[in-house]
Amino acid sequence: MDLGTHAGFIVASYALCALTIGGLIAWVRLDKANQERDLKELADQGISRAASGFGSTRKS
Amino acid sequence: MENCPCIEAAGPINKTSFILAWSPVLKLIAENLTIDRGGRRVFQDLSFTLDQGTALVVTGANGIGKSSLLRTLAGLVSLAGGDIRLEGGQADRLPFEQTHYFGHQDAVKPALSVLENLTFWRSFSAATPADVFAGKTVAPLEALELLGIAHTAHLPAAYLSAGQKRRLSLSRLLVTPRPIWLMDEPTSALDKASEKQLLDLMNGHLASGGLIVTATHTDLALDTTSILHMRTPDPSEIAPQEMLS
Amino acid sequence: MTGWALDLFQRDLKLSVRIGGSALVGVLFFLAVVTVIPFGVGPDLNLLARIGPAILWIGALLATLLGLDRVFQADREDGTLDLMLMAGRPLELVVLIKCLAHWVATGLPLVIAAPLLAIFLNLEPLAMGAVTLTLLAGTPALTLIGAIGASLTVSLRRGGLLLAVLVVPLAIPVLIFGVSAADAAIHDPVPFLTPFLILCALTLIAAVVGPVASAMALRFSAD
Amino acid sequence: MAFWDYANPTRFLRLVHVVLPWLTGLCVLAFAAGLYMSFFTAPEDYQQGDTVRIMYIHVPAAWLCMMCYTVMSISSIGTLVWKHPLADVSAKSAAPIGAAFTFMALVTGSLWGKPMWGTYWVWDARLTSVLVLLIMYLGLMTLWRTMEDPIKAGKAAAVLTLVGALNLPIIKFSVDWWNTLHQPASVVRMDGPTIHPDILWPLLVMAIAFTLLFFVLHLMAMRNEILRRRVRALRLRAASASHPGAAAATAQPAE
Repeated sequence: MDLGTHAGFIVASYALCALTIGGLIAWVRLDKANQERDLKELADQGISRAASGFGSTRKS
Repeated sequence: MENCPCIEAAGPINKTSFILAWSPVLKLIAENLTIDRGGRRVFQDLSFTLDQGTALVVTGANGIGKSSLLRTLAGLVSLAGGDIRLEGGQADRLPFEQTHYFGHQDAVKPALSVLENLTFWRSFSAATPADVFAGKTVAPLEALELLGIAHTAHLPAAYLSAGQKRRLSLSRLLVTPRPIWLMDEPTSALDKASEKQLLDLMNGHLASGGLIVTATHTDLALDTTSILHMRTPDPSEIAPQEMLS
Repeated sequence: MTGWALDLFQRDLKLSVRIGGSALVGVLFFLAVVTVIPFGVGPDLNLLARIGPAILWIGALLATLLGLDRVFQADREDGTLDLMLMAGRPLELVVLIKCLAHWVATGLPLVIAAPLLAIFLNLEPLAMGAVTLTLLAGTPALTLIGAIGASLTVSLRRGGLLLAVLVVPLAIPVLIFGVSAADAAIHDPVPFLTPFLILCALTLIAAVVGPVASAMALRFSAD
Repeated sequence: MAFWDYANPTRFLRLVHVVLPWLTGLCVLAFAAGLYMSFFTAPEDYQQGDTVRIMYIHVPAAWLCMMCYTVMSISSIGTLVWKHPLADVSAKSAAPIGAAFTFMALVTGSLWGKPMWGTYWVWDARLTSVLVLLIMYLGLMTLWRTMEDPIKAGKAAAVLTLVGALNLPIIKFSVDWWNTLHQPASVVRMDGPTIHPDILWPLLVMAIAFTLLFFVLHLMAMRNEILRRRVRALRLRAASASHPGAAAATAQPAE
């Protein structure tokens, strides 16, 4: 697989794309961890979702 | 004619008997204060002295200038005439730098957490040294606990109710020792139970040798109070040169 | 002494970064201004390269000024400003620290974004470096001078635009020496250092005049 | 789409939990196939040589920013017209992903342009419109960040998104016109070679891979947004709930 004279640009653009997608994935996973930690912290303080009105139905 | 109430200093109502051994006697002296706001003479030649451990209750009709008097004592309004002195206070500090102002606005930043708000004010407001005023100081968390909002310590202040914001603002007075407390309608947005708490704190401050100047309509059961009633003077009392301005 | 100064700095920084804060809005405004100009001027790269430094500087000036009206007004609205006047701390120092926090939150991102935007204006690396350096030295002056306008208009409801109008004349020297320093690096009719050092001097002067004037204006605005 | 019937967040989260692993698997497969094809089977371009391979990520990324904005526009209609509770969650979580894809399209476009035109940035009609789109995405994300209450922010962002959607064709047209007005025709057309099947296939596979990636990220971001709203709701309740352990000295705050 020879990338020809402008190989640098091809590699650069794929690398930057990989970086951006990697950044997106990291952001999503990090955000999920943060929210779950906050939820656990709230649960520890005894504030559970039992009576929360946010669209949750009784049986869920 | 603009109203410019002068004062009638009625004697202290209920002087408690016990005398505490306080550090050098603190005395807040105001001599013929004169304030103009927006070209209007708010009040003129208003004088009073306030001894340590007593509370000055400022009464009078709405708009008579009670809040202006408190803001003047807080150094927020420039004096047209007269002088404010704190005898026995810190020599290199102005009187209002040894004063807490508990006004209508709570100075609470919604984006910061409750604890962050409080710890900022503890380190930002310069405390009065112990030799001048031996007021007890409380750690931030303890102050929040005292006022029943400790459970919101790590929540953003935006989530607090009006009453809770008032109590956060009140806790600011507990974390930095300053002899003078200026309290403008302190009981507004507070329920009966919190009002009781407020009285305990104010009496505690008086007991430890503090001074309080409060403008209020509800009669507060403070230990030692003197009354400053502000009323509009009848025209005869106005000095002649007043007519020209 | 530095305990309270550091806390004030951290508080202001936190406020501008969190929800409702104005940290990144300045950079976005900067990007918008720099992008819009070629639509007016046309996509001719040589022309853009010639006026590139001027576009970046004017964009930075506008972004700084329009972000400044909240520096004191936010505190005045909830009563914090009153308490700061009573806190017994030197007001000039308080203003300087608030300007520093505002500069780090909005000014510094502009300097960091400048090279990126210079690509849109087809600047060569040398010109890019020069503009970024001049912006680094000049944007603090813009913030400090703008603080004077902010403190003057703190009690007005819609002070933002008036602030810009009041302060633009004061900021013209900074703009002139900023752009000429950047241009000097490219066409060097005059050595780069001369206008650049004057620019640094202007910033130092602003660091003194700004806080003193703002503190005075804030005291008058209190009642 | 059946997808929107899951109005109830809890059921939606359960759906995400079920669908996500499959989507991720498919996405990884598609990327593997796409990358292999674009590097090995696709021929070089007679004029541009190998730099044409950048097209295999540039064009899908450009398609994706348009598709993402479309998803946000539909969500905005969902917020304003159908009052769908999850619509603003979808719009808010799609914005950063859209911005990232737009950034990718810009970067790859610029890197592709360097060997051809000698400079990183040319005010070419398509690149410029994508740049304007990036500013709109960043503006939307800033609007989301400045409003505290998510419901109010949702409505405001929905209005801005729809207004933006209406303006996109106008912007596209005016930029093209502005471009032809100033630009001598010397610029090599951006869309590259005529689409030869060997080149078309990798492009399609990569487009599918990018679309799958978008849906994976979008679902995960929506899940995070739902969790964030639950945290906020619980914290509001925590603040107002009278804390049983209040200090003995103070009376029970009857808030």
